[in-house]
Amino acid sequence: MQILYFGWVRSRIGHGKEELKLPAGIDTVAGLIHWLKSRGDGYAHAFVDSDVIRAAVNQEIAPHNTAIAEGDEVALFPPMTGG
Amino acid sequence: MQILYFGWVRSRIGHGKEELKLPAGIDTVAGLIHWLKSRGDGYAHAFVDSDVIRAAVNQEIAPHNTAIAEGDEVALFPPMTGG
Amino acid sequence: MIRVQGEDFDIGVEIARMTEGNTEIGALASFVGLVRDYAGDEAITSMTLEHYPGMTEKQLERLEAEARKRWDLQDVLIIHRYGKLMPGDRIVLVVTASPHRGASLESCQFLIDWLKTNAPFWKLEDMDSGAKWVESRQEDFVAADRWVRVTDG
Amino acid sequence: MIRVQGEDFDIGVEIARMTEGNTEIGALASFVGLVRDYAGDEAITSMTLEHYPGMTEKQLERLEAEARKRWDLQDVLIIHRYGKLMPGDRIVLVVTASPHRGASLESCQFLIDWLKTNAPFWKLEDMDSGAKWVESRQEDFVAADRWVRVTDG
Repeated sequence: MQILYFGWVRSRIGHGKEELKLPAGIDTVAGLIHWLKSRGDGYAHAFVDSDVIRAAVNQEIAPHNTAIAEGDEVALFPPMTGG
Repeated sequence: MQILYFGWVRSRIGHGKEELKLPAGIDTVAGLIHWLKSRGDGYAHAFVDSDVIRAAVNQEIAPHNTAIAEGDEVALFPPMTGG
Repeated sequence: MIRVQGEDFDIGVEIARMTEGNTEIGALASFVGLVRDYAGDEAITSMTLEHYPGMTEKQLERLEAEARKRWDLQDVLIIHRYGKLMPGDRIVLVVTASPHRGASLESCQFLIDWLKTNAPFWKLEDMDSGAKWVESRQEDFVAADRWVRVTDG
Repeated sequence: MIRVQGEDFDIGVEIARMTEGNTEIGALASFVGLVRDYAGDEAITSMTLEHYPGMTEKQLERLEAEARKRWDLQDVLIIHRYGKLMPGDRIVLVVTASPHRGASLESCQFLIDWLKTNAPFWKLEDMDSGAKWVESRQEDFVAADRWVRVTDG
């Protein structure tokens, strides 16, 4: 599964993209975020307040209860500041 | 007194500007319009519905009861269509 | 700044002039009015804009001052053309600059709404069937009235 | 049309391109967002816009389609830049063309309000004290929410 990070989520984690094998039992955006938290200090810092984290699954805005599966492109980022 | 006409007021009267000596007893915009009506068919046509006529006295929008005097510049015109 | 002129204007140049050397501007709203090719069912061959020289400038200056009073604006530009124009020609340009997008867009709307009913211009449309003065529209007065404040005067 | 690009744009050229050969357009509203030189009390030396290639284009296309559905528009242009920009640089351009001024101004406001909270861009401001991510503002969500229709979905 390809995971992308943007904004301060990316800068806290230290990289903007990674290829991950989804662990058994992780099948939603919320589950993914919870699992990522345990992967190190950068991750823990990025997702310390998971409520503010926005997600996109296959480039579509997706709430945290959205189902995810191998092959999906998941992006995690702070609220957008376009315009 | 200088009188200016614009829009269809001007085209009905046939000219856009004239120098007039204000007759005795005419001391408001409404009085001027009423008097002008009697000056010929073009004037009568221009001021047939005097309610829609807008006026400016010395280049300031002025209601029909505005006082006028010799030396004033009075303009009479249809509603503006700027922009 | 206000300009009443027969010549066309270049929006890019005007906007660049406004923002060059002023890096405090965050938002720039603009409006361009153009001569449309049809009035109802009939094709327009040209449009002639008559105006009241002297009063036009006064009204536009007053309008700019009012916008600056109501909103936090760094710059205002109003250009209004007169004379004979062809379909597709630009008639009017309004540009407002502000630190904030809300102020720039709202004041731009205010200015164009007020120009419609308070700038001493009259439009004559030339068509195959003859020339016809454009009539003021009730909805333009309604749009302008939105901006009249109860506290005015 | 939407464009996501690193390069600057010329508003005059873009608007001329839109109106050339379309004499049905009566009203053109546009909005330009620029990099301001200050964030609060601190001077900004540059701003870097990060975005989500692929998703950005999708979101902007969806936004354009939504505006065309809601208003009578003859043309829509959204240009959004990314990369490193300096104070005074243009960030975003929105242009809407319509037969009517109300539709052009309102849709322009809609587009810029939605871009703020729905276009996957993130802004990093460089200052003497270090780089800082621009935080989303509550008022931007409120502005975008104005356009959410009860009938949506």
